[in-house]
Amino acid sequence: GTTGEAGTAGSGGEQSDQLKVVLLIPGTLGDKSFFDAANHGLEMVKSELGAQTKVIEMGTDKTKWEPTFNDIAAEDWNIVISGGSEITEMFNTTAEQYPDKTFINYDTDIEEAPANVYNMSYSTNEVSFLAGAVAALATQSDMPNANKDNVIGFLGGMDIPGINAFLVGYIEGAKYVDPEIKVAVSYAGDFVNPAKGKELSLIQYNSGVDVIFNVAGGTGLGIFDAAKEKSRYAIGVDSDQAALLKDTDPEKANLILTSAIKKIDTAILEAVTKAKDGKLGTGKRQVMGFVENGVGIAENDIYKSVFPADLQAKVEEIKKKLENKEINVSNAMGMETSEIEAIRNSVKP
Amino acid sequence: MMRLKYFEVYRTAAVILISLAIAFIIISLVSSQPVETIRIFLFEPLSTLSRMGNVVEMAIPLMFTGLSVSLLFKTNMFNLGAEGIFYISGIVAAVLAIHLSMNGIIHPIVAIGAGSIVGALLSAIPGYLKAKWNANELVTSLMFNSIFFGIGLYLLNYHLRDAKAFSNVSYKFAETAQLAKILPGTRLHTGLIIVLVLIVAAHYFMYHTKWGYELRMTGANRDFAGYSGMKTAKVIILVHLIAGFIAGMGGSVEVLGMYNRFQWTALPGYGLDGALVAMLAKNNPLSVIGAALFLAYIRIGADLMARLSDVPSEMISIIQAVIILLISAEQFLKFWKNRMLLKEAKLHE
Amino acid sequence: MSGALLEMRNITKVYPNGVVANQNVQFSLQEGEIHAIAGENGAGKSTLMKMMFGMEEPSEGEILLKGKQIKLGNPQEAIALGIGMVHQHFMLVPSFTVAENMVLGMEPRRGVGIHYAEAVRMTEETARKYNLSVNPRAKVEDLSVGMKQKVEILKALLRGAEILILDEPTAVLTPQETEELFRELKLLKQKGHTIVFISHKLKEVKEICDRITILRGGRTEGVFNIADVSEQEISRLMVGRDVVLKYDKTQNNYGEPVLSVQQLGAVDAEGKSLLSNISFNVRAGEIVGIAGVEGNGQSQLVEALTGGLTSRLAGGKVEVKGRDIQNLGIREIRGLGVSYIPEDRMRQGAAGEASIADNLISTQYRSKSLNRGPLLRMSSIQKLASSLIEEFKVRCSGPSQPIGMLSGGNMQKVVVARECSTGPLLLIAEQPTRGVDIGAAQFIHQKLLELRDAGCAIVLVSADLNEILEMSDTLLVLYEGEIAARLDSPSSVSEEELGLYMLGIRRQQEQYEEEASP
Amino acid sequence: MNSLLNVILTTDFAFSVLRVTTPILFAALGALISNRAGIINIGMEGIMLVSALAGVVVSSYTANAWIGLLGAVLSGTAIAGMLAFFTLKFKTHIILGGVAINMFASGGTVFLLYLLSGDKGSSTSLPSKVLPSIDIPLLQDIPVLGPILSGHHILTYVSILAVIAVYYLLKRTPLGLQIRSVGENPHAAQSVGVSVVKIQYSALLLSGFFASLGGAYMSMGYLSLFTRDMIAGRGWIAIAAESMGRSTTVGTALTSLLFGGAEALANALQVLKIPAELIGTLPYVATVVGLIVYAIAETRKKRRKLAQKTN
Ligand SMILES: Nc1ncnc2c1ncn2[C@@H]1O[C@H](COP(=O)(O)OP(=O)(O)OP(=O)(O)O)[C@@H](O)[C@H]1O
Ligand SMILES: Nc1ncnc2c1ncn2[C@@H]1O[C@H](COP(=O)(O)OP(=O)(O)OP(=O)(O)O)[C@@H](O)[C@H]1O
Ligand SMILES: [Mg+2]
Ligand SMILES: [Mg+2]
Repeated sequence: GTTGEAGTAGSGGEQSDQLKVVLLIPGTLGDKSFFDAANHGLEMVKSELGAQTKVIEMGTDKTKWEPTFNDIAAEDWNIVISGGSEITEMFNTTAEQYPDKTFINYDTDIEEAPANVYNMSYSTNEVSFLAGAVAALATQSDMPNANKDNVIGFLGGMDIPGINAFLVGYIEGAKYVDPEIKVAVSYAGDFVNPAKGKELSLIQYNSGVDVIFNVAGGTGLGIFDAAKEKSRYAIGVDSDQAALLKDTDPEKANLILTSAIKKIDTAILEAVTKAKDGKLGTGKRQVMGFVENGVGIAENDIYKSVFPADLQAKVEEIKKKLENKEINVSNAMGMETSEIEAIRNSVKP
Repeated sequence: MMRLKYFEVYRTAAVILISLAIAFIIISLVSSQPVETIRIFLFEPLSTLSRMGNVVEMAIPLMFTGLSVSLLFKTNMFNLGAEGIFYISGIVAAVLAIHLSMNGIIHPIVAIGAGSIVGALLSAIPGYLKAKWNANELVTSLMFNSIFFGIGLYLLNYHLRDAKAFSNVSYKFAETAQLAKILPGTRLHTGLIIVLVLIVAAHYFMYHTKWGYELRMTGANRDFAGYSGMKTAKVIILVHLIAGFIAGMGGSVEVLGMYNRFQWTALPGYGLDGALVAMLAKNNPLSVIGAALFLAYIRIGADLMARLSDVPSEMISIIQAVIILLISAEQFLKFWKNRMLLKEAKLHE
Repeated sequence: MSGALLEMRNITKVYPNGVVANQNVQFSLQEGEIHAIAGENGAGKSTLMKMMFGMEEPSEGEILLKGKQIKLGNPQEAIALGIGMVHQHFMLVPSFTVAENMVLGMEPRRGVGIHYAEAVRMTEETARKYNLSVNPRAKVEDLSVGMKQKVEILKALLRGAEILILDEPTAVLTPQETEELFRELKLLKQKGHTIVFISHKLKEVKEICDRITILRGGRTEGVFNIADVSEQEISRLMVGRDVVLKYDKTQNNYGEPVLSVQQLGAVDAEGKSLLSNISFNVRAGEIVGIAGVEGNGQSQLVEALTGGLTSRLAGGKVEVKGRDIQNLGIREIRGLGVSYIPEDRMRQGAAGEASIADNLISTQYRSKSLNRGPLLRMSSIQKLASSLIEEFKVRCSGPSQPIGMLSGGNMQKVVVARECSTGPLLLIAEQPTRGVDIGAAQFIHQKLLELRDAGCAIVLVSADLNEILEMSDTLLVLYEGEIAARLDSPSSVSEEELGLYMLGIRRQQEQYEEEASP
Repeated sequence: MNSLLNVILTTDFAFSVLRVTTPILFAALGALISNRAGIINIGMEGIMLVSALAGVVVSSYTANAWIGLLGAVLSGTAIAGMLAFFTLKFKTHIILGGVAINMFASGGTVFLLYLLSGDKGSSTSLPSKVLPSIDIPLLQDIPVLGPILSGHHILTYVSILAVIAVYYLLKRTPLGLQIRSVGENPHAAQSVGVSVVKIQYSALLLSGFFASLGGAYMSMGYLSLFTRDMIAGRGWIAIAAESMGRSTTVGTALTSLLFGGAEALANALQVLKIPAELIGTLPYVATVVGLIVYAIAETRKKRRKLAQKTN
C-alpha cells in the first residue's frame, strides 16, 4: 500500500524533473525495526528533498518479490530502494537490466554489487558489542533494579543469521566487561508473538537476569511488559524504543536503558541526497559503523538519568576503542551454525 | 428445467457482481480514485503476459494443496495437514536438489519423487491414528503441521543453511534440479503440467476406479461402505497416503519451480489455502483448477491494487473475506431460485 | 366445508431441489375425528403434514384454522395454535432423559436453571392423565421403540396439542403395542382431540379412522368416510391399479442347508446375555422368518450372520455353505454369496449424497462385469443401474440422482434391488418393507419369493406379523435371546397366537429341545 | 538439566502455566459451546484478534480499562455475529466462513490500527489500559499454593469461573439443553418448536463472547498492547484442545491446561542446549502422544472389560 501521498508513478510525466524514489519492503510495515526505519528514511527523503515517493509492501510471500522488482524497475522511478541479504540476489539481477537507474540496498551483507547498485551494511556486531557492554555493566552495578548475579539475557525472534549477528556482538561486548558473565539466550521462533516474548523474558528475569536485549521484532515488545512487571531492565533494538513508549507508558520506557540503533533512516536520506547530487559511489558496499553514523546506541534522557554516569563513561571509552578498531568484533554473518552454537554455549548460565 | 439448470451459473455471476459492488464500496471509503482502483483489481492481472503468468504461478501450489485437501474432504476427513506436508516435503526435495548430482531430467524427478513419498508417509500417520484408534484427525493434523515446521526449520538452520548467503536460506540447488520454464516472459514451470496431469488423474481415479469409488462411499457414509464390504480403515489410510503424496509433490514442485534455494522460514500457508480451494471447488478435482485460478486471480489483482493505487495492502484480506463469504452463501439469492422453481412447477401442471 | 377445524387449500410445495411434493392439495379436518392420510411412498403425505406443523412453508396456498387464515413459519407457531406432530422418524435426543426430551423448548425454570423435579412431575402428570406410562428418568437411548413412541405422543400432548398428527406411528410397533396405541388414540378422541393418522397398513386405517384423504403423486385423489370404502378401493386409489394382497406361494423343494447356526450365544459389553443356544438351518429355497418383539435378540442374530457383530459372541458356530464365518470380514462373508438388506437404510443401507447408481453397485463393483482391473466400466454400471431402476420401478429422475432425494419407499427399493441383483445364495432381509407403501411392499415380497424360487436361502426378520406369517416357510420366534417357538406352517398361525409367543406368554419348550439336538 | 529443574520446580513456573492457559481456555470454551450446537467455529483466531484490538483502542480512548473490556467483548461478539449471519442466514459453509473471518480480522485489525495510530505494527502509541491482577486474601499467604494461585490477572480467575459457568450453562439451563439438543439432533429440537437457527445464533454469539474474553486478556492483561497477528495460533490450539477434550466442559478445561502446561514447559526448556526449533514443537508432540496414549488406553479398556465379562 501507499503510505506516502504520491500518485502512481506512471502519471508523473509532466513533472519529470522531480526526483522519484520508491521503497520496496520485503515484508510488511509495522515491525518497529528496519522496515519502519526505512520507511521513515523515505519520509525524510520526501520532506527534505521534495522527492515524489512511494513505499510498497511486498509481503512475506517470496515468490512475489521478483515480479514486483521487475514491474517497479520498469516504471519511471529514478531511485529504487530495498533492503536485506535475502533480496540481494534478485535485486541485483533486476538492477542489471536497468543500468540508467540507481538502486540502493539499505541493508545487506553481500559485498558484490552491480555498477548501479549501492549496498549498505551496518556494524550490527559493533553496536551489539556496545549493548552487551551496557548490559554487563548494568548487571554488575548497584542500580536499583540490578541484582547480584552476573547474568544478562538475549531474546531473539528466530535462530537466524540476521538475529545472531546481534547475539555474537552482544556476548563479546558483555565478556569484554566481565569474562565470567553468563548470557541467557532464548528464541521465540516467531516475530509476531509478544505473549511468548513476555513468557520467555519472565523466565529469564526469574532466573536472575536483570537486562534483556530485544532482537525479536513484535515478539520483543513482550520483553518490556515483562520488565515492567518484574522491575528489571531491557535494551531496545533498531530504533530508540524508549521513545516509542515514553508518552504512553513512561514507567516502562524508564526501564529501557538504551537501544542498539541502526540508522537506516538517515543512511537512506544521505544516500539519496548523494545520488541526487550524482555523488553516490555505486557498485560497492558501504559499511556503516560508528564513524559513518550508521549505528549507535540511544543516548537519550533515560540513558543519561537511569544509567550511572561512571558507567556511561566506560561505555564511551569502549565506543572509542570500537571506532579506532582497537577492539575487533566477530561477525556472525557467514558463521556456521555450529560456531554460533559454540559461542552461545560458552556463556550459557 | 432449462432455466433452473443454469441457476448456479446465474447465482455465481450475481454473487460475484454483488461482492465486487461491496468491494467497490469499501474501496470508495479509502481511495480517492475508486473507479481506477477497482479497474486495477479486476483487469490489471491481465495487462501483461508476465502478470498473467503470476496468476498461474500462484495457482500451481494452490492446485496441489486444493487437490490434496479435496480428496481428504471427499472422504469426510477433516484434515488440515497439507500445510506441514507441503513444507517438510519442500525440505526433502531441497536436500536432494542440493546434494545430488544428476542430469537435468532425472534430478527433479528424483527430488520431487522423494518429497512426494515422504509427504505420503508422513500424512499416513494421522490417517493411521484415525483409522486405527479413531484419533481426531483435525487435532493430529494441526499438531503435525507445527511439528513438521519445527523439524524442517531445524534441518534448514543446522544442516542446509548457506552461511555465505547471510540469511536463513539453504545452499543453492543444483541447476539440474530446477524445473524448466515453459513460457518465456513468465516464470511458469513444468510444475503446471504436472499438476494438471495430476488433477485429471485424480478425477479419473475418483470417478472411474474401484478405489476412488470406495473413497467416495467411505466419505459419503462410512457405515454404508463397511456394510457393503469395503475395508474403510484401509481406505482412510490410502486417502491419506494419496493426499500426502500430492501435497508433498506440491511442496517439492514449488520449491524447485520457483526458488533456487530453500527459504521458507514460516509455513507458507498453502495448506490452509488448499482447504479454501477445496471448499470452493466443492471437493471436485476438476473444479480445483477453476477455484485455484480464481483465488490466485483475486490475490494478484489485490496485490496489484495495493501496489498501483492508494489502497493499503490490508484491504486485500478484507475484500477477499467478503468475496469468500458471499460466493459460498448458498441461501443468498434463494428467493430468486424459489420463484423460478414455482414457475417451473406451474409450467408442468 | 364450513365448520372444518383446520383446512388446507390449494397447497403446492416445491422443494429447493425442484421436487414438487404437493400440487394443489385440499385437506380438511373436522373437530374430534381421526382422519387418515394414505398414499404411496413419495405421495406427499409427510410434506403436507410438515406444512401443517410449520416445519416447511407452502410454496403456494393457504391454511385456515377455525376459519381464520394462519401462517405457520415454524413449529413453535403451530404448537402455540394447538397442533402437535409425532414424526415417523423419532424426533428424540438419545442422550437426554425422557423428562428432558419432554420439556425441551418449554423447560420449567428455577432461577436461571432448569427445574428438573418439575420436569419429572410434568412428565408423570401428563403420563397419568393420558394413561401412558413412562419412566421420566430413563435415558431415551435405552428405551424400546414402543416406549419412544409413547414419549413422542406425550411430548405433543404436554404442549397442549388439540390436533395431533401421527406420521406412520405403527410402522415399528408390535400388534400388542399397536392395540395399546389405538386404545390410547380412542381415549384421546374421547377427550376431544383431533387426530391425523398416516399409515400404510390399511387394516389399521379401517379399524380406527373416521375419514380418509388419499394422495397420489402429490395431488388429492379423494376424501371418503371410512365406512364407504374398502381396503381394495383405497389401495386402488392410491396406486392407480388393483393391488393383490395375497401371494400364491408354491411349495418348494428345499435344497441343502446354506446357513447353519449351532448353539450360538452372545453377550453385550456388560456381560448380559443377548443370545443363547440358538440353532437352526436355512436350506436353499427356504424362507426362515424371525419374529420377536424388538430387543429380543433379532438385531444381534443378524449381526452374527452378517459379520458386523459389535457385541460379543459367546460360543457357537455360524456356517455358510459349511464355512465358519466368525472370523471373516464383511467382504469375505459377502464373497460367500451372502446378501443383506439392513434394517436402517439411512445409516447402513445407503449413502444419501451418492447417486442411485453408486448405491446400486456398492456390493458388486468388484465383480469382473463392472470393472477392468482397477478401472470401473462406467457404461456397464449405467446400464446395470438403469435396468435395475426399471425392474424395481424406482421413481427417480435417473441413475445419477442422489439417493437421499428419494422418498423412503423408493430408497428401500434401491437397497433391495442391490441386494437381490447379485444372485445371492443367502439373503438376510431385515425389515425389508418397513415404512414402505403396499404397492412397493408387494413388489418387494414378490422379489423375495422369486429369489426363493430360484433357490436362494432367505432369513426374513420383520416386525410386520402379517408379512412374516405370509412369507415364511419356517418361523422362529425369539424371546429374550432364545428361540421360543419354531413354527413349521406359519400361514396357519394367527397373529394373536404369534403375539403370545413374542411376548413370552407362551413357549414351545419341549418341541424346541428335540429339534435342537438332531 | 539442573538449570531446567531450577526453572520448573518453582512456583513461578506453576503460576505461568495458568497464565499461558488463560487465552486458550477462553477460546476453547467458546469452541465448545458452538460445537455442542453442531457448528465448528474455526474463526476463533480472528475473533480474538479483533477483540484484542478493540480492548486496546476503546480503553485508550475512554481511559477506562473496564469500558475497554466491554468494547472488546462487544466487538468480538459482533464478529461472531457476522459469522453467524452469513453461515446461518445465507448458508455460507461454516469452514469457509471461519476462514474468511480470520482473513478479515488479520487485515482489518492492521488497517484499523493504521487508521487510528498511523502504525501498522503495534499500538505502542495508544495509551491503552490494562485490567488489574488480584491477590486473593488468605490464599495468598499459604506457602507454595499462595504464590501459584494468587496474584493472577483478573481474567485468569474469570476463565476459571467461566469453566464453571459453561458447565452449568450446558448441563443445567434451558439454553444449554437446547444447545445440546440442536447439536445432537436438530430435527428433534425443531420438532418441539426450538428454533435451531436461533439456538445456533446464540451458541455462536456465546462462542464469540468467550473467545473475545481471551482476546481481551491478550492485550489488556497478559500484555499491555496490541500487535499485528498477536494471537499467533492460540485460537487454533483452542480448537484442538476442545476437540481433544471430546467436547466436554471438564475435558476441554483439562486439555487446555495440558496445552498451557506444555507451552510453558517448552519455554522453560530453552535453558537446555537443544535447538529452539525443536523445543518449539514440544507442546505439539506432547499433544499427539497424549492423544495416542488416550486412544489406545480407551481401546484396551474396552477390550479388557469385554474379556472379563466373557470369562
Ligand atoms: N426435504 C426434501 N427435499 C427435497 N425433496 C423432498 C424433501 N422431502 C421430501 N421430498 C420429496 O418430496 C416427495 C414427497 O415426499 P413425502 O415425504 O411427502 O412423501 P410421503 O408421502 O410422506 O412418502 P412416504 O410414504 O415414503 O413417507 C418425495 O418425492 C420426496 O422425495
Ligand atoms: N433436505 C433433503 N434433501 C433431499 N431429500 C430429502 C431431504 N430431506 C428429506 N429428504 C428425503 O425425502 C424423503 C421424505 O422425507 P421425510 O423426512 O418426509 O420422510 P418420510 O416421509 O417419513 O419418509 P418415509 O416414510 O419414506 O421414511 C426421504 O426419503 C428423505 O430422504
Ligand atoms: Mg546482576
Ligand atoms: Mg412420509
